[in-house]
Amino acid sequence: VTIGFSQVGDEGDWRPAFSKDMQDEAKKEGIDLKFADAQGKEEDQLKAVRAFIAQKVDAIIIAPVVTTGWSQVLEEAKKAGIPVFLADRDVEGDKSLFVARISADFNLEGKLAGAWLAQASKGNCKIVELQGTVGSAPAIERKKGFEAIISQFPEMKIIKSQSGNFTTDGGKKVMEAFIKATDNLKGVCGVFAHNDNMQLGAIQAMKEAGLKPGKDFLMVSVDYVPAMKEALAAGDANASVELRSAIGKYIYPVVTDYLKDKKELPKWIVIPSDLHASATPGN
Amino acid sequence: MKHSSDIRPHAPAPSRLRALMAHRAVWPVLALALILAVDGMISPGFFQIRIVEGRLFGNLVDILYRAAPTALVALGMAVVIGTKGIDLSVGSIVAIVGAVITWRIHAGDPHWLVLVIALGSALLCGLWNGCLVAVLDIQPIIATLILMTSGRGIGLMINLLYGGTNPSFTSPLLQGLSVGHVGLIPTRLVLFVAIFAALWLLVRRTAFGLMLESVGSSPAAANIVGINARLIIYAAYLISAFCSGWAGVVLAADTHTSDPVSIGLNIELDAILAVVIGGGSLAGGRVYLGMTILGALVIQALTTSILTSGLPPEYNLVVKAVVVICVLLLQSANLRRALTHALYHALARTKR
Amino acid sequence: MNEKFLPLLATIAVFVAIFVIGGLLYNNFMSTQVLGDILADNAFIITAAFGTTFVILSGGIDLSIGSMIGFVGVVIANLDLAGWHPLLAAALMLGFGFLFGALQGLIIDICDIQPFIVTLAGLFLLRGACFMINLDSVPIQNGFVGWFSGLGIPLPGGGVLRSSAIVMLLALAGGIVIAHFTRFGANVYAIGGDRTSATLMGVPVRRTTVGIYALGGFYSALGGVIYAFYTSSGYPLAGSGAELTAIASVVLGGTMLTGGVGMVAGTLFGGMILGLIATIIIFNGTLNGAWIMIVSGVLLFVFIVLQRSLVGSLRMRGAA
Amino acid sequence: MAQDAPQGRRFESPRASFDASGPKKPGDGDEVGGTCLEQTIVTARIEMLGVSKAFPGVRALDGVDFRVEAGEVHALMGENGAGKSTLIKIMTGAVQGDAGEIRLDGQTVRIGSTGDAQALGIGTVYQEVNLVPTMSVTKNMTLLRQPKRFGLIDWREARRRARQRLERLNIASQIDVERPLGSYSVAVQQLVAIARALEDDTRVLVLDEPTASLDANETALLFGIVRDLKARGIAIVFITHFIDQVYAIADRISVLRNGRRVGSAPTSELPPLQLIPMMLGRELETTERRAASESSAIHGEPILVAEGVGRRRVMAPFDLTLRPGEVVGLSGLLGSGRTEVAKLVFGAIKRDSGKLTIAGAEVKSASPARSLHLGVAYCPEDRKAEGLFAELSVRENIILGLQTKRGWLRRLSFDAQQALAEAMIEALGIATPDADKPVGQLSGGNQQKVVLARALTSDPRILILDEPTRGIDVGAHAEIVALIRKLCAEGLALLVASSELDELVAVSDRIAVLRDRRKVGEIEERAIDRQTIIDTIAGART
Ligand SMILES: Nc1ncnc2c1ncn2[C@@H]1O[C@H](COP(=O)(O)OP(=O)(O)OP(=O)(O)O)[C@@H](O)[C@H]1O
Ligand SMILES: Nc1ncnc2c1ncn2[C@@H]1O[C@H](COP(=O)(O)OP(=O)(O)OP(=O)(O)O)[C@@H](O)[C@H]1O
Ligand SMILES: [Mg+2]
Ligand SMILES: [Mg+2]
Repeated sequence: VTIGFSQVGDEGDWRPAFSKDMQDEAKKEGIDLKFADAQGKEEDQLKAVRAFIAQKVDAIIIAPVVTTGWSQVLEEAKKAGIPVFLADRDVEGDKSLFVARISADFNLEGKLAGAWLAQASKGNCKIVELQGTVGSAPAIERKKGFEAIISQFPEMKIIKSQSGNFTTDGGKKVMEAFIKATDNLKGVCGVFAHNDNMQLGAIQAMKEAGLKPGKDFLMVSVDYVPAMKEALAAGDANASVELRSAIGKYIYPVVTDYLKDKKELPKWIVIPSDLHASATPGN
Repeated sequence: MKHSSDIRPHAPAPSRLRALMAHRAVWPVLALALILAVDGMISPGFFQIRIVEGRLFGNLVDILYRAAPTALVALGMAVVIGTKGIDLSVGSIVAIVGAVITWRIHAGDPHWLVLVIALGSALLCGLWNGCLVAVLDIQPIIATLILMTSGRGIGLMINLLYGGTNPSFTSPLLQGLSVGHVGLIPTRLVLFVAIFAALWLLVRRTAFGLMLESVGSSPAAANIVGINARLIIYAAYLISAFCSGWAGVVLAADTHTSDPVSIGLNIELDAILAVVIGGGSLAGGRVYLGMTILGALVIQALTTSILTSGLPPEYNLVVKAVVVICVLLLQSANLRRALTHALYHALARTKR
Repeated sequence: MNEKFLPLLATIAVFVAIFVIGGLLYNNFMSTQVLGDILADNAFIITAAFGTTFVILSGGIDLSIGSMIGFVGVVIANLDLAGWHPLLAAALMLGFGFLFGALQGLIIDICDIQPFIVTLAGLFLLRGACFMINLDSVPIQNGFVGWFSGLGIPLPGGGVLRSSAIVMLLALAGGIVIAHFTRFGANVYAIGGDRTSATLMGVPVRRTTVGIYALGGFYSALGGVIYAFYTSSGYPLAGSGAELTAIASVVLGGTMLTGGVGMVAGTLFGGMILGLIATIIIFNGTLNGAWIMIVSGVLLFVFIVLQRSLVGSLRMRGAA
Repeated sequence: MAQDAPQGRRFESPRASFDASGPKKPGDGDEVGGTCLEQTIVTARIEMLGVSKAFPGVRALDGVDFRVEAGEVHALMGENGAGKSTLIKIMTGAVQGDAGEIRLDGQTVRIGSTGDAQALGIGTVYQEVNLVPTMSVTKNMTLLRQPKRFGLIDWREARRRARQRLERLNIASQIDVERPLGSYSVAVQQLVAIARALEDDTRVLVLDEPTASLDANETALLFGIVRDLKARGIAIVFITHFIDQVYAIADRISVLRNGRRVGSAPTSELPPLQLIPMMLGRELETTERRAASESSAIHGEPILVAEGVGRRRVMAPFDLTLRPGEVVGLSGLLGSGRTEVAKLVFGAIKRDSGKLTIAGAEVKSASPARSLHLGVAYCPEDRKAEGLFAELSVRENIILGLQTKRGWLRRLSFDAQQALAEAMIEALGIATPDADKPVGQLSGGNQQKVVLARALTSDPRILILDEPTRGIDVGAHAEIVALIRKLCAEGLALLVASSELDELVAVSDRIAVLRDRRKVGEIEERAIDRQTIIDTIAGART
């Protein structure tokens, strides 16, 4: 079978790992994968899907850059009789245009992080937040999820929040500024970063300022990339919500099965995202 | 047909010259002062400088510290712009250098060698750009756009050479160059001053600067005079590449990871802005190194103050845009003249 | 044979060549469907690039178009939430684009600040405005948009000439008329060719400059409208980086960044060439992100060199 | 042109102080300008009253009155930097004056832009060719006045009009109106500019050194046209440094000096011997054409030998030798290839045939850089495009020649630069407030002097000058001729391309004559005179 897969891009650690896994799994399963990387651009992704249709692939998997703007092209896919599946992000509008969404849940990730922080800080914590790229879906969703939880706790609030563009470098710069602005994070008890790269940057910045992340500050973020595993082991960070990157093995079977017997599937097949925490510090 | 606006003071040459110099510097300085003043108001402790972990620590230090890479790139950019060119590929060069460093360290080369290789690879990029512009004479924006688009890809490829996505490294030497400090002073500042001094000597104490400016002013005429315009342009792109390369070393060692997609993102825009705020003209013909640094400081001061201000991130760009516009309007002598001009005509009309 | 057409011919030749090569490499490539898709998918950038062509012809540059595209979309979508009819919103934004461009032009001319910088500020400003209006991407519910973006003239061989492409072609026609058959157009070429001379010849430089950037703003706003309708949504990050693509299209189309030389029609094919590059890469389908960046850079290089050498050889023949 | 011309061009003074020239410094007495202002009997076609203009460090104009009657050719004379161009730029809206008033047919008019001027029927040809090189000849000629059909430009009609205009100067045959203007020589561009200025509704025609790069035939042609425009009652302002041309065409002369009008009189009442002192503020003794005795300075082996040097489609292969102390002239009509010969010898155009030997060493691949180091210097014809670095200061422009020769490592100290610049400014009498003025702001003639100065600073053994005295005033011209001879006496070899026969006759030991981009003959020392040259060019003799 020939499957077209339109990926968002290469940013951070998680995406490339995800792309790589999809390509490797495809080889294993003997699938002819047409891989298209949209460089984070919506328009490139639309081009890709159109091209897949023109190529008459058997199925299309999309990891949408953005949730809107799909109806038109999905219509075309439907006309061409090509089933469409979604990986991670959801799309707005008519759900009948795609077969199923197989993904984790950004919002849930935010919630998990929030919940962990609430529990670790006994519901009393001043938080600084490192947001992802402004306007990007994960940033928006994780923020919403996180806030949904901490809003339950009157003593928990975000006192500073800036965008670190999902990058180590960005996270470090922002944290440096926060450290100055809050006079060495006085009164701050937790740091929530929308991804591990930023958190790792933040950790560097804090160490360079002579602070002890993971000991004096609760550090929670999302992705659970290898570098973060080390940080957790070293006790520099406290918790990271795993966003599985090796999910080819979840996705392809669903697609291939569907191609065999066009059986209706649940619209959303959730890939569990679980939280990994180092021993929570005594406080 | 009387225009008070067109009359300018008659002053003997030297003092007028000095006035001119002053004139060029005064607006960026004013802008910088204003920005800092605002910071001082919104966050009280803004100016305090302490000694933490044996080095100077505080917002003002941060501004210098963070401005260093941008300023470096901007210096190279100023030289290229002096030749009527422009170099969009600086960000990609930073990415490539970062990737090369990480790669070679993983390959176990001695770290001084890694540094050499990294700068070497940057110079290669410079050779490429120079070749496109000087030899194939492709228009600079497009010529450097080519490396801009592919450079980060090359970085990613290098990462993939040995598996890891965004691999990290540890290197006392390189990290020392970036986040280390000699005495109380951050090393990167010391090195920056060294590079600036070298570049300044090259541009102002040899005839290179003059030839550069003549090429930027009129390539045809430069050729007739017997200047090898090609060579000069080549040199300009090499210098730019070297500066970006060094910035790459600093930035990569800063987070000691190779993240080609995002490292030094949009640094070319900040660099160009710095040059222009420093009074450089994209039409070429002049190189102001010192002023360029001033420009870089203005930009970094702005960025730092946005970060410390606690403003929600969705406002960053608007604030940046507004401030930049204001600075430029401040600088524009024409605006002032045009205003007086308009005023004059308004009055004239009312008289009739 | 008039020399000034050579770059255009070269560009077209290159385009055809790639199209054929692609056809030989991949099946289903050389089809009206792919052609139609390329036209439709790149319509918004190419339309914006028409405006950029004027700006570049006058020796200037416009970096604000990417943000303009995003901004227009965001506003239309959010006005849709507020119950406006999309056409009304679109008209409003076209007006806005025109005025915003004019403002940029005014600043450039009065304060004589370099276009690169003024429009760079414009880029920041408009993108920032997108974020301030609404961080989420908003779908346009109004049925009209869906209907409109569905429109199209079927081509022989399964392809469709979509509404977006049609709008673009109309914009092109308009651009050609303005550039080559109005005094304004002639003045643009004059200013681009030699600003001081133009002034001495009596060209109203200020009015023209303002007009040029207004036109640029208008065209990029039109690009934004096309994009918003074609994705029937407004996305605050839409069109980021479009400015460079547009500039590349213009230059590939044979227009000199030094000003005074070039044609609007060339931009169409310049843009299509870039579209082809993307499509070929997707048809290949084995490249990961890294390779995509490298390959598109290399191809850009190859086509520029190809285009120039073609022009060169044609000139030779012409001279001989 | 004007055979009867008085020998205005042949004046020379071995040493003259330039205190008089140079721009007026502030602080000098400010007595009212326009000393001999005539009573207005008939209203003038155009009249400027008390016009003043100051540029940084320079008072370009100081209360100048200037009036031109309808149907009069009014010559505006003055040294380089006297303020001529500035005056007419104010008249035509290109520059805004600080004070003063303009009256057109009696009415006070406000000319805020060149557009206004054209609307008022003032046609202008500025000193530097000011057309757009990238645009076709047609586009240049019809800009802002394109004929329209159904609201759109009708290019066929436009082309027709362009050709028709060029016909009047009967050069339509040499010009393809679709080609970009820039692909034609300065001379051709100059003619196109003139043709453009000749609108039907023109009331005033301003010509700022239109003949600077024309040769006899074109000049004669131009004068023909000027005469019938005059007959049609058009007022014509004519700026030139060719004394004989003034007497050939002008009815009236006004003289500017240091931004003031020092006098104004009918041509008949102002013979050259009064005019020149009036312009320069000093006398100028005559000398005869360089005597054979001086030529004895020519000695020894040829320092430059070109054998069959040429390039396809640019210049047919030619031979040329040049001996130390010798001045070889290049003569020919416009487009004959003088510039090409010069550029081929210098290496600015790559030759594709022939052998070039300089100082005994064969030059395999000639290039400007190479030539420079072999001691060859070149002063280009097209100063705007190939000569000047407009943004750079006078000092930098001057020293670049020497600096390049020294190489980038051995930078001239600032003091050395200043000294060198001052010396040249002094020697060539460049009118500038100081050496740091951007050269683009100098007057045309002074710019030309700067380019010359640069060529001299690299102390060459061979000097190639293409139209060296374009737009240079009589006094300076004499200075330069004197300088050239002095250098020759010291053994410099000189190659001069010029469209000015008198100049060639005055300085040359030998003259190579070109026609249609091939060398058609060489005239030996004794045979040199206007007629021989003209005949050879015409092909009567070889
Ligand atoms: N744009 C300018 N900026 C500053 N100074 C200027 C400018 N234009 C002219 N000047 C000065 O004004 C004076 C008069 O210049 P102008 O061009 O009128 O002389 P001119 O009589 O035309 O000389 P020429 O015969 O060489 O053309 C010169 O000293 C020149 O340096
Ligand atoms: N057809 C052309 N294409 C490109 N450049 C040209 C062309 N004709 C002339 N030129 C350029 O114009 C300049 C003058 O060349 P031209 O043919 O007029 O020789 P010339 O005899 O020196 O004429 P002039 O009397 O103008 O000096 C040279 O630089 C030449 O290269
Ligand atoms: Mg003049
Ligand atoms: Mg010539």
